[in-house]
Amino acid sequence: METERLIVLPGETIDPSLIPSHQKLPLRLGPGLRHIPPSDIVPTVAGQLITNPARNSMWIEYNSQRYIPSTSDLILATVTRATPDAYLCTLSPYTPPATLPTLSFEGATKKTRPILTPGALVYARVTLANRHMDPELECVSAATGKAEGLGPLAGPGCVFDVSLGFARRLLMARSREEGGVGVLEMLGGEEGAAGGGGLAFETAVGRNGRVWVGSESARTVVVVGRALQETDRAGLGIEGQRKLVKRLVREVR
Amino acid sequence: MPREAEPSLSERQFVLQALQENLRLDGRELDQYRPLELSFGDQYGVADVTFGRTRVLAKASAEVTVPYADRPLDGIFNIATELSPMASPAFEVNRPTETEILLSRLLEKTVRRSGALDTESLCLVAGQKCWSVRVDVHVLSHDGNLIDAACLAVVAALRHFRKPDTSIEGGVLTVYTAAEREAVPLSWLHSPFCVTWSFFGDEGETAVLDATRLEEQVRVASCTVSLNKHGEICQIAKLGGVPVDAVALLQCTAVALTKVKEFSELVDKKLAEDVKKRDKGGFMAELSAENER
Amino acid sequence: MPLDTSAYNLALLRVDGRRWNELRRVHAQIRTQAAADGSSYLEMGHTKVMCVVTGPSEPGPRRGGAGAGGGGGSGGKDAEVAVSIVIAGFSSVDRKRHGKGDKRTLELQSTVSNALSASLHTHLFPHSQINISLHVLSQDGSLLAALINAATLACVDAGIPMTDYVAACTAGSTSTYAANDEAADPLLDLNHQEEQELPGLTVATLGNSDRVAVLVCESRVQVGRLEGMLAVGVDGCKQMREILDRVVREKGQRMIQEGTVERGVGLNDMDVD
Amino acid sequence: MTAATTTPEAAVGVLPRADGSAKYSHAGYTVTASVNGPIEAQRRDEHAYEAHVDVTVRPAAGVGATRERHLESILQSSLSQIILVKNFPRSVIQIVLQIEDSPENDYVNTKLVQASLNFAIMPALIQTAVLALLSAAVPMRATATATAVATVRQGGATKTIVDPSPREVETAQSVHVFAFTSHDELLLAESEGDFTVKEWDDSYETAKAICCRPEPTKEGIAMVLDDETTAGPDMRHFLRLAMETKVASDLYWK
Amino acid sequence: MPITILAPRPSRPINPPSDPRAAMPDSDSDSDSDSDSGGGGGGVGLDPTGDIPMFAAAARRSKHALLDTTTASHSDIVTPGEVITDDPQWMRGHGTFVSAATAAIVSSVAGTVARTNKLLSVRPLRARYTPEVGDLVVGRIVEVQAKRWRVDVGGTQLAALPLSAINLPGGILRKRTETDELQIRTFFAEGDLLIAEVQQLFGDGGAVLHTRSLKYGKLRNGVFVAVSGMGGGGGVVRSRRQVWTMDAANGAGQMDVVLGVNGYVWISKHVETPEGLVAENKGAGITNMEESVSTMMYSSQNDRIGVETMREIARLRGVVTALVENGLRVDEDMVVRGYHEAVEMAMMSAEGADDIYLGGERGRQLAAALTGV
Repeated sequence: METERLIVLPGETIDPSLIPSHQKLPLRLGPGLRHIPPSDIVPTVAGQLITNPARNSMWIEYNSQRYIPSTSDLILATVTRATPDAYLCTLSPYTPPATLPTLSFEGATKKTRPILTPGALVYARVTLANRHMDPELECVSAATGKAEGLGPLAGPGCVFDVSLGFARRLLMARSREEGGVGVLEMLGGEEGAAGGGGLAFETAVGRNGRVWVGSESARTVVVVGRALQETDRAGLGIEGQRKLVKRLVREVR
Repeated sequence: MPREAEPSLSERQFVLQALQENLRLDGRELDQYRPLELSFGDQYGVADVTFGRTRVLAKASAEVTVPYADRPLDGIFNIATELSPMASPAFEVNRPTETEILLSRLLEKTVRRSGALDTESLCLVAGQKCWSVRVDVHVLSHDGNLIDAACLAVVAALRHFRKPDTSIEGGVLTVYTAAEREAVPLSWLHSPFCVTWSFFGDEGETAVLDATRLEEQVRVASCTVSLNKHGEICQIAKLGGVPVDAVALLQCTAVALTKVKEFSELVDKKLAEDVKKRDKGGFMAELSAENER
Repeated sequence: MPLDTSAYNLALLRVDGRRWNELRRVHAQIRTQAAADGSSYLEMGHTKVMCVVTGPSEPGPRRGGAGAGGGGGSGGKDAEVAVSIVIAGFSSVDRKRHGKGDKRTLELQSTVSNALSASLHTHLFPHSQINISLHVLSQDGSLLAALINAATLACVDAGIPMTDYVAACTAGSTSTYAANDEAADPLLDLNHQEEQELPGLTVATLGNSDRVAVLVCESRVQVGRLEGMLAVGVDGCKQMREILDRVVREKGQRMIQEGTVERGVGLNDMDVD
Repeated sequence: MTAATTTPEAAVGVLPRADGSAKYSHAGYTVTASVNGPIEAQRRDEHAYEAHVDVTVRPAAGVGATRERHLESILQSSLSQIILVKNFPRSVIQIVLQIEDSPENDYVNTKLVQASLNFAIMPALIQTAVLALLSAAVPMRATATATAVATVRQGGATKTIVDPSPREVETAQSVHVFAFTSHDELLLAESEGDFTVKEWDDSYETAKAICCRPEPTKEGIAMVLDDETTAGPDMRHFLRLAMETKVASDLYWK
Repeated sequence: MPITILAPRPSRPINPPSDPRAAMPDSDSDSDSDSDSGGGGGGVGLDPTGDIPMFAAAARRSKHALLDTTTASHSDIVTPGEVITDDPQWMRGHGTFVSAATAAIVSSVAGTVARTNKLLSVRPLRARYTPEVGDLVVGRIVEVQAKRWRVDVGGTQLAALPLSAINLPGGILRKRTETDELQIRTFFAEGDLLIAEVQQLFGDGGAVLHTRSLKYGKLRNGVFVAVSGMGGGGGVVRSRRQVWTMDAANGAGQMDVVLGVNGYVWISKHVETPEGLVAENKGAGITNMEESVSTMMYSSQNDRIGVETMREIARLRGVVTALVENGLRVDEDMVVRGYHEAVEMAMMSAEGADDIYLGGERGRQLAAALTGV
C-alpha cells in the first residue's frame, strides 16, 4: 500500500495535486469532506485521505462511534413503537427514531404484514437520510420486491456493539484482504484446517455498529461476539485474531 | 432528558438464556469481577477505579470550617455523587435520577454511617473549627456496577488522602502547607466495601456479581451488601425487585465477604506501592523523621 | 440515652414488655377514603401510616413520567408504580422537616415502589400508572415495614391483581455490634429506641414464602448474626401477612353480609360435567 | 513553577462508552472530556437549523457554580464556531469536561471545597474539548489551539508569562486567554485584570506564536520566529501529533 | 435518662391471638379462610424453642382447602395468594393466575369466586371499571387528538372515541370530511360529558366507544356523580335498564337518569329527545329530524331549568351518593325506591320539600329504610 499515510485534520488545505482529476467522471466526495464553492475541498474530520483516481473519488478514512444515517446503508434497528402505518426504530442510542413503514416488508399488504413488538430487531436499509428529516428504512428491495436478506431477525442470538469502522470492515466484500478482519471466517472455518473454529452461526452486520450473531448454541454466540468485540477494541491484526480465535475456541471445549 | 436506550428483545432473551447455562456475554464466571484496576493520582486523595468498561474517579479534599451547631465535637464528612452526562447522556446535571440517589445513599450508609472515618478526629477547636472532608465521586464511564466501583474508589481515595497538618498554640490555629510540614493521613477505622449481586430468572434464582450495564437492564432484582474484612456488615440493601430466597441471600453475603477481603488486600497493596513510589530517594523518610522530632 | 440492654438478660423482656418474638399491636383498616380507588390506615405500635392508591389509570395528556421511583416503566408496556411519601413534621420527636428532595425519603419511595411492582401484575395495565401516596403520621421504628404493609393493603383494596401480599417487619439483635456477644438473641419488630441502639434490619417477604422482596440493614452487625435476625424477620413477615389478610377478609365478609358484593360460588356447588 | 514549561500530554479515546473522549494535561491541569452526539435534543435545547452545543464543566472537588457556568457559556459559543452545527439540525452535541487535577498553590492553603475555577484553566478546557470532538469525528470547520498568557510588571518592564501558575496568576497584572483556529483566525480572547493596549498586543503576539506556528515544512519562516519566542510549546504541532497517533491506531488494518 | 424496664407481665402474645380461627368472624367454616395461616414454618435455620406459642406452625396450608370443605364456606372471601384449586380441570379467569411452581390456580385479588362452566374467576371487592363490549358508559373528554377523542370512563386506560364513530350533524349517513377533522372541537371539547357505548376492545384492554345512536351523545342540563362501577364492590351494577326517565316529585316535571356501567351517573332534566320529536310529527319526515339533530346534538348550552327541577335533581343525586356511602347497589330499582323514600323523608322534616340533605345520619336512615323492606 502507500508508503506513508496522509493524515488530515478538519479545515486543513488539501494539496491540489492530490485531488483526482478525471477527464469524464465527475469528482465524487466521500465521507469526511466538504466542498466549499467554487473549488475548495476541505476535510471535516481527522483521518486518512484516500483518493481513487480510477473512480475519480476521494474520502477520509476514520473510525467513530456515533452512527449518522446515510442512504442505502444496511443497518440493524430496534423497534421501539408501532404506529398504525409505521414502526419507529432506533439506530443508535439517544437519537431520533427512524420510520419503517409497515408495508416495507416482502409481500406485505394491508392485510398481511409482519407484527413486530417493541424491542424486536430488524435488518433494514436506509432509504432516506436527510439532516432535516428523521431517517426512513425498508426491509424489501424496491426494485425486486424481495427481502434479499432484510427483515426481522428472529431466532436465538444476540447483538454486539462494535465501532463503526469495524462494522464497515466486516461489510467489505473481501473483509479479510481489504479490511483485515478474519475472525468470522476463522470461527466458522473447518475445524483443524488453519485454526478453524468449526462453529455454526450466522451474522448480520449493521453499518450502525451493531452485529447480530445467531446460533442455536448460546456458547457459540458468546464466543463469536467476544471475538468480534475483542478484535475491534484491541485492534488485532490477522495474526492476533488467529490467536484469539484459538484461545476462545479452546475455552468453549 | 433523553431516555436511556432499552436493550432489544433479542438481547434480553439471550442474556437470560445464556445465564441459565452459566454463561455471560463477556465469558466471565457468574461470581467473577471484570478486570479491576486501581490507580492513584499525583496528588493525594485521587483514586481512579476501573471495572472493565466502568470507570470511576474519586477525589478527596479537606478544608477548615465551623462544625455543625448540634455536633460541636465532630468534623464534617460528605460524599458527593453527581452523575454527569459523561457517564450517560441520560443523566442530566441538577436532576438526580433514581440511580444517583440510590448510589449516594449506599455510599453514605456504607462509608459514612458505618463510621469508617473517625469524624471526632477532624475536630480542631470544639464548636469553632473543624475539618470538613469531602469526597467527590466522578463517574467517567458507566458500564454497570457503579456502586461497587464508586465505593472502592471512595475508600481508596480517603485512605490515600493526606490533610494538611495543623497546630494550635494559644488558641491560634495554624494550618501548614505541604512544604512546611508533611500532610497527615485521616484517622481511618475500617474499610467497608460494597458487593452487588444481580438476580435473574422468574424467582431470582441466578445470582451474578459485577453486572454490566446490559445485565443491569435485564436483571429482576439486586442486592448490595457492604462489609469490611472483619466480617462486619455495614449495610444491606435489597430495595425491592423480584423476591429472592432467604437462604440464597445468606449465601450471597458469605461470598461477598470473600470478595471484600480481596478488595481489602488490593487497596492495601496499591497503597503500599504508592508509598514506595513517592518515597523515591528517601525524601519522605527524611521529612517524617523530622516531623517526629 | 443508651438503652439498658442488660436488663433484657434478666427478665427476657424488652423495654415495652414484649418478648423477643412478639410483634407490637397492629391495627389496620382498609377503605378509609371513599374517593380513592384504594386506601388503608395502618398502625404498628406507635408508627402510624396512611395510604391512598389511585389507578391503575392513564396519566392525562402527555405530562411525562412525573412519578418518582418508577418501577416497571419500560416504555409504557407495564403499569408504572409511582410512590410518594410525605413524612409529617410532627411524626417524630425531633420535628425534622423533610423536604421533597430528601434522599432518604426518595430511597424509601423507590423501595416501596420496587417491592410492590414485583408482586403487582403490572403487565395487565399497559400505559397506566398506579399512584401510591403514603403519609407518615407518627414514627416509632419500623417505618419502612409499616409503609410497605400499608401500601400492600391499599393495593389489595384497590383490587389491583397481585401475586401475593408483600408483608414486612423488622428484626434486630439484643446487643450492639461492638459486643461480640455470641449469645445475642434476635428480636422481632423494633421500636424507635431499639432501632437507635441495636443492630436491625427490615425484611419484606412475598406472601407465606421464604422469598425476600426487601432486605434493608442500615447498621453495623457481625455477619454471623444475620442468619438469626433474618429468620426471625421472615417469620415475622408471615405473622404480618396473616394480620393483613384478616383485615381484608373481615372487610370482605362485612361487604357480603351487607349485600354489596355477591356471594361467591363453591367449586362443587354445581355438578361439573 | 517548572510545571508551566512542561510539554502538553494527551490521550484520545480514553473513555470506552463515549462517542469521543480525550484526556489532556498541561501546566499542572488535567482534564478529561467526553463528547456524545449528535443526539436528539430536548425540546428546550432544540434549534430548527443547527445543532446545540451543550458544554458542562465539572470541577474536581465541589459543585460547579457561576464561574463554571460562565466558562461553559464561553466554551459553548467558541466551539459552536468551529463545529459544523448546520449539519445536524434539531440535535445536540454534548461535551462534558471533567477537571481531574489543577496545580496546587504551594504557598497558600486554598479553600478547596468551593471550587472557584481558575481563569488559567481555559486553554486546557478548550484543548481537551477540541481533542474529544476530533476523536468523536464530529464534523468541524477547523481545529483550534489555545493558550494563556499573563503579564507581570516588574519595576518598569512588563514581562509576559506563558501558561502561568496559580501563584503567577495571582501576582500578575492581567491574564489573557487566546484561542485560534487552524486558519489563524482569533477564536477567543478573554482578558482579566488591567492592561494597556500595548500589553494586550504583546500578549496576543506571544499567544499567536504558540498557537499558530506554521507547519515545520516551511522551515525558513519558522526559524525566524523561533529566535524571538521560544517560550511555550507548539500547540498546533502537538494537536496534529496527537491526532496522527489516534488515526494511525484506528486504521492499523490499512 | 435511663429507661426503666417494666416489670415482667404474664406472657401473652398481644397480637395475633394464638388461634387465628377464633378471630374469624364466621368460625363455622373449618379450614378455608385460615387455610393459609402460618405456612412455611420457622423460616431459615431458626428453631423457635421459646416458651411462646408459635402460631406460625399452627396450620399448614391444605392444598385442597376449597375442594375439601363444605359448600357454605365457598361464598367467602379469597385473598391474593390464596390457592383456589390445583385441580387441572379448571381454567383460570380474571382475578386469578397460575402459580408457576405448583400449577395451581391462585387468586390475585381479594374478592369472591365466580365460575362460568369451567372458568374460574374472582370478582374483586372493588376495582376500576373494566370495559366490555356493549356497555353503556358515561365519559368525560380528556384529550382531543387529530381524528379521535380520548375519554375518561374510569377504567385503567382512557377510552378512544374515533371521529368516525359519532353522528355528524346533517344526517346520520353523511360521510366524514376533512372539515370535520378540523372542527373536531366543535363536537366534543375537553371536559365535555357524553354517553356512549363500548364498541370494541383492544388486546391490551383499551376500549373504543361509539355514539352512533340518537340515544347517545353529549350530556347537558344535569349533574354528574361518580360512584364506583362494574369493577366490583357496590356502586352501579349491570342491569336490564341503565337509562330511564322518571317523574320528579313536587311538580318538577321529569328527570332522566343515566347509570353508566362504569359508575359514572348522570341526572338531568328530561328534554324531549329527537326520537320523541320524530314520533310526534312523523309526517314532517327525515329532514326535520336532521335539523333537530344538527342544532341540538353538540350544543353545550343548558336549557332553562326551573328551581324545583334543580332541587329534585339534587335530591336524586343525594340518593345515589347515600346508596354508595352505605354500601348499597345502585340500580334502577334502588334509585327509584330511594328517591320516593327521600321525598317522604323530606315531607316529614321541618323544612318540607326543600330539605334535600341526605348525608350522614339521614343517609343511613334512608339506607335502613330501603334494606328493611
